[in-house]
Amino acid sequence: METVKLTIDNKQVEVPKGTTIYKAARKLGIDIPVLCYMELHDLGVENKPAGCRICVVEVEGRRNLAPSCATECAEGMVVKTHTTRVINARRTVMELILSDHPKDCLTCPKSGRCDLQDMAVKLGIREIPGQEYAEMSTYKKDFSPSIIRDVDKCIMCRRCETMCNEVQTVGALSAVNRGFMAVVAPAFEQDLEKSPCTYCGQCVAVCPTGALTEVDHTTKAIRAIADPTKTVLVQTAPAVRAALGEEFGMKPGTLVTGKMVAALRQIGFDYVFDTDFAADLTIMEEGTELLDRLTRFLSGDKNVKLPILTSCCPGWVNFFEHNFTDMLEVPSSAKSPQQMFGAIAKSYFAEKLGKKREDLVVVSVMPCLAKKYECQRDEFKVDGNPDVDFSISTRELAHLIKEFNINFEELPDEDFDRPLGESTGAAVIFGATGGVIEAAVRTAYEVYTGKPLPKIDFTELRGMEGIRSATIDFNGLPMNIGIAHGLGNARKLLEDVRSGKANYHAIEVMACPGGCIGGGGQPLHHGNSAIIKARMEAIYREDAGKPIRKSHENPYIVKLYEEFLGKPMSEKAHHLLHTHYFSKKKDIYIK
Amino acid sequence: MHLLICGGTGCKASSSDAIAEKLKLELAANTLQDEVQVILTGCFGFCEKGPIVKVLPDNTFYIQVTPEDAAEIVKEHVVKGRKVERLLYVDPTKKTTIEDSKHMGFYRKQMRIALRNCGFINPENIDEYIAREGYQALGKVLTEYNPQQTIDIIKKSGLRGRGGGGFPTGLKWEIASKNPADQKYVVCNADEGDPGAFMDRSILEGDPHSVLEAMAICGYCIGASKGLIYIRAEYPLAIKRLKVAIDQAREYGLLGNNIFGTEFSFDIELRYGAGAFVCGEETALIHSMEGLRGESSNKPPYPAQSGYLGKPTNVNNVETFANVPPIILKGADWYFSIGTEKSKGTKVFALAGKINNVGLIEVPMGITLREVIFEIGGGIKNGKRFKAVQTGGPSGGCLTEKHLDTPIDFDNLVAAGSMMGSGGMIVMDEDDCMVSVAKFYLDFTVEESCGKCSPCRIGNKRLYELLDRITKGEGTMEDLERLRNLSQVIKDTSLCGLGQTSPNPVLSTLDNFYDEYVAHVVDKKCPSGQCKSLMKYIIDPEACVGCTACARNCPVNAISGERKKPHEINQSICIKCGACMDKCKFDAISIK
Amino acid sequence: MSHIKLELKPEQVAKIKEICKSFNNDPGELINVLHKTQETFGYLPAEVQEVVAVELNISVAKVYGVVTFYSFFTMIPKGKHPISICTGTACYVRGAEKVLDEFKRILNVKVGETTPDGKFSLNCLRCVGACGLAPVVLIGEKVYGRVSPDGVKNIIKEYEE
Amino acid sequence: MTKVKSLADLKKMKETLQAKIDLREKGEAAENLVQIKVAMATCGIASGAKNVMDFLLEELEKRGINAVVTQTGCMGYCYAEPTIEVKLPNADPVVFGYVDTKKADEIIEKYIKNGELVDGIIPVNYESIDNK
Repeated sequence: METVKLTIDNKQVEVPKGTTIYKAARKLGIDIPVLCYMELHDLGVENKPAGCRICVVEVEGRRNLAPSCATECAEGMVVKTHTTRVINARRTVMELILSDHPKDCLTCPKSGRCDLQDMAVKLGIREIPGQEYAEMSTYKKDFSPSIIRDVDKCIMCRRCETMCNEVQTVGALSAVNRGFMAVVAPAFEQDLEKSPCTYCGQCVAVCPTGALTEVDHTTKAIRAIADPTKTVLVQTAPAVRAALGEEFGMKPGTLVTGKMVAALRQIGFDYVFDTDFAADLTIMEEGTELLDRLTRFLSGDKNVKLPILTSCCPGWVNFFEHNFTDMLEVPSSAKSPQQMFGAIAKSYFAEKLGKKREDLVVVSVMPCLAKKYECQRDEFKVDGNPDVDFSISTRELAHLIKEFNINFEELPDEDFDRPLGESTGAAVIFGATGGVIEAAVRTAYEVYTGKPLPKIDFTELRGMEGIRSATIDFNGLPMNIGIAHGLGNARKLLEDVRSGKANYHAIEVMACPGGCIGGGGQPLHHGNSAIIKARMEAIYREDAGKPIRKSHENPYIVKLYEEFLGKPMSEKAHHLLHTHYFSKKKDIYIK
Repeated sequence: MHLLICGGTGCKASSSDAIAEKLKLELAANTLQDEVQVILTGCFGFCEKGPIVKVLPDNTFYIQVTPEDAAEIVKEHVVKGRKVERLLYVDPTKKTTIEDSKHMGFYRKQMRIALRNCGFINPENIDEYIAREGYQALGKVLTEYNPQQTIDIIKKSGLRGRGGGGFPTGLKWEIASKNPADQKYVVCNADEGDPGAFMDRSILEGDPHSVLEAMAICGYCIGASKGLIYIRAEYPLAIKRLKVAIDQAREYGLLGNNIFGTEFSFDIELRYGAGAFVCGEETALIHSMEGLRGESSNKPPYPAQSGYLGKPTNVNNVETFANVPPIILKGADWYFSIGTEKSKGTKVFALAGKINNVGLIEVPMGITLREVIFEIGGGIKNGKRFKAVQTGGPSGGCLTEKHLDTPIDFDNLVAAGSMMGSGGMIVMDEDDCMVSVAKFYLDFTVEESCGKCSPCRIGNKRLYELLDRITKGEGTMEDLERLRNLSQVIKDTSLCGLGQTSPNPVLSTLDNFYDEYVAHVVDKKCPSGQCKSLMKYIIDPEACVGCTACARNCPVNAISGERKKPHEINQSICIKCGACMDKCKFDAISIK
Repeated sequence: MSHIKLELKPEQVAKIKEICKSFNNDPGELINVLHKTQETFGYLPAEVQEVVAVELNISVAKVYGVVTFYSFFTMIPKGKHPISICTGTACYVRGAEKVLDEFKRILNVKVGETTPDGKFSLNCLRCVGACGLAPVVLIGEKVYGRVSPDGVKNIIKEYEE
Repeated sequence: MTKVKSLADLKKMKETLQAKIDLREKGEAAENLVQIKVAMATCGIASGAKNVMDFLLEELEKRGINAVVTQTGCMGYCYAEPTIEVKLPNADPVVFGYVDTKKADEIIEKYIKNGELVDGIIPVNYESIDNK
């Protein structure tokens, strides 16, 4: 490999050709501050518009300062990262950015986790000269079901635009306007709700300021808990337990299932249940649907649609409702685990408690922001009462735990309540890309072949590759399986399916890179894939440690079918656990 | 016989009218009024030695003529055919008198290379271009030189980019030629956005083929078969003429496949700008051509490495291209002999503002501002005092009296705190407030900043706000310091040329007109009387006769007073519209 | 910029599709497509942008991003007689601002607005390259040179029936 | 029109074209013709060059003057637009500024018919590269 030698702050360093000054400096332990720059190494995405100009450095022989994030090292280059000129420029630029940024830090939802705030601290900004007569660029605030856009706080780092367009190919956001009023916004600066936004929340996950935040559901949850007439149930998604600890300073990949359950009890939820239970249920329904379609297909039924697509990711559902409206029959009609849980909780469990569904409040803890939108969909309501009332993100739960003066680290491990808290290893792995399909295969294989699995771990379905495929031998029937995570990858895969280029029996799609563990509601990972990988390992660790690892073997699931649903895809199951999809394409052609 | 008298403003001010009258009288006295006509003409561009009288048909050129000389000119020259020696121009170097204006080197300050065909040929007829050796340069390089030899000619000629930066054109071509690719592009930057500059428009409207020919030559040099002209949508006539020219060139086989029977193929398409100054910056221009927002991006990679659609792309501006065919035909040495040590050839300037001869001029590099403004430009309008000349548009700076004798070239202008820019030259007189001028440019930059990088997006806005405060009398001395620091940081940290130069109007006015800033800040006065907030209309009680005209015309009823008694203006109500002063017949109202 | 409610007629949609097709539905031609579309409709309302986005297979946010970047594109219908005041430097130093003020005063609109009767819209533009005639005003295609504030009233009068 | 196939073609073409342009379409020797160029760039047109050109075409025809009127680009004298260049047989070209139809009429009557100069001449003040 060709290398170049250069000097940074009087230290020599040799780096591969093409390395930026910023990275070369890091190699020397020199941390040049960056703001707009973001590298998502494993996604192959680098956001370096070189726009904020915070990372500027002095390069000998160059007329002006160079942005270290975007300037490549050259042989013999002499770089200085902290001359008076650099420090003055960096501070002045920071003052400029802050002069057009609201100063309501105390009440800002990003306070304490804000890159801009951290930068102001690092650069020692004490005052903004001339603030009293500096005009600020102001915009309309946008409240969508999942995401709040407070664009006054946008600093044009363009990270969200990169996520929304390059990674997710959603195209809800773009830089708009010019000059001082330039900002990132949906078309016509309308609300996200009128845009093709899927609420995947990846924009929120990378926003360095309070410009993009999640809609708060904690206040509503607390009110419900305080209401003596309500019985409040909480369900927690698999990915939450693998990441929540990070908010309390624990190492990424620390499993905090037991502490989380204990904390939720302390907060005051009447029943602490597990979405994993519903994940097992999802496998029963989705797996049965897969086998049903497969058998019909093999027997020559021309009306059957294959491949079957998983439908437990609400961001993904929103995505195909916007972009693949010709293929609405292809995804599984099974509801997501969150919604299956709600439907069972407010029917089966309500009956058991002898309560009316109106008296039950179901709160979900999700790694996801799209779940906030999902639980508000009209199809998931009975006479206006939603199956799931509120959905709080992992980050919000952490907040709540802190607000309730709970010393999380010191908590003893506790178990979920029953019956809706019992789950298998198959459900746990829903949290990672490839997990849903692996769980489905574990069940479908045994049901289809009538034989026990020779091995439970399908490592060929795991990993971080954006699009993966594998063929599983179903006793002579080669099952072609496709997996995509990140909506951009999903689009590619689906387009191949649409054009007939790809031939799959089943496809799993997760909207967020890495799957739910990398969800838009998780503790911010700043694109550090080591964190995602650690969470993924934790998920598979939990799976491996579970006594039961196949959904159809979950005794409470078996009992649920016996007592209540009959069998998978029965009429009752259909009514409660399945849904249908709508086209969200804008139709503007009619007068 | 004709006697031509310069009727330019400069000469008029020194009584050329009277000379004309006197000449007519003298002619009548000799009953020659029917044979000899006295004609007032436009400016001869030699105002320094005015008034000028030229005698036709023998081209005799008299300088510094006074009305008293009329009799002698008629008696000696007209009647007897003897030239009036003492009025002839003496060549300062050779100390000999020069009679024929055609031999006066100094008189022809201008030299037309880029504009060689403008105003000569019908731009919509390719035949006229061919008749003036059009496309011969292209034919010559295709049949006689290889690409590198051609590049060497351009390099040797010393031609530098005329779009503003002054990058050596030959070198630029060479870099693009050395980056291998299956497809490369030649782009002509015709997004002339500097307010007050119209050189490129004139070339495209007057001589479109010269640009097409040069683009093809460039295509041959770098190995591109496609050319694109990025042109402002605000130039409909130029677009029309380019389209006609492209069609004609295709019809003649001068664009298309196998030009001049060689292997070389080249064709050109138009791309339209849509009103964004920043698209004059080459990376922004390329993004705009790709159908994107015209935001600039970090260099490197340079367009020569990765440009339009990611392919090596060479971008030159219109005027640069227009210089290429003559260089090929007349040789690098010829071009190299014109201009200064580091800036070769000529430069087209659009002279505008408070100058008599607003127009398009082409002068050799090294000419002084004084020659341009006072000789070619005919001096300042209405006999006012010269204050400053702004070069380089919003990226340039204001030069003053002390720079008048600086030879104009790329490096001298930068050293003086301005830049060549694309060639706009706006002349300002004593009535122009330099703080307001700086504010005007910043207003422009604020509107035209693409918004991608923070120093340009926010910093220019803050500069504008500071200047606005100063023009309103709200500025402090600290603000002046902030202006300077902010300007330097914006220059130092901005992403592209727009932000890197946008503070130039502020810095150059701060450097050259600091006192004027101080007057606004400390004395709360605008010395040029331009800043409304700092003006006060005052009625002189001595002169006011109490006619009530002012009071009746005041739109805000700020004037009070009894009939036939002196009136008074209530300063807290006055909006400084000036209506009272216009209406006062007794000159009783003045601005303080 | 606010959302403008305007539904399109099928023939209008067909027209937009035709324009896009004439540029091979190439997203790289977006700016040319928008030029042509604005030429046809006079402005670029949201619905038009939606159709263009679908036809060129790009997000409507991107289309809007481009429309709002370039000052030539507008989402507000122009008046019957669009008035453009050149505020280039040459015009500025020769008093364009006062001319602009006078237009604003007489028409009682701000820059970028259209009079309530839809007759006049007022805009600024940067240099038409007719600096010799500064200050310059354009009404439609017609160029008025050396305009003085006093002359504004008469210019407007020409367009009042 | 035949395509230009080689440099020799082009050079030949240049010679014939030059002659042809001198002759103009009327097939007469250039010396006998009045040649008028009207500067028709944006600024010229904006100040009324089109009217002047139409006027000249019409009036010269009406008044029986054998002349060729063509358009050309900007001559550079923007302050004096519209500008026209008149070349009488056997004379140097003369540029007139501020030409409206009234002035054009005067130019026809005085200069073109009688060779009398009229006010508003713009002296040519540049060197063209052809002389070099």
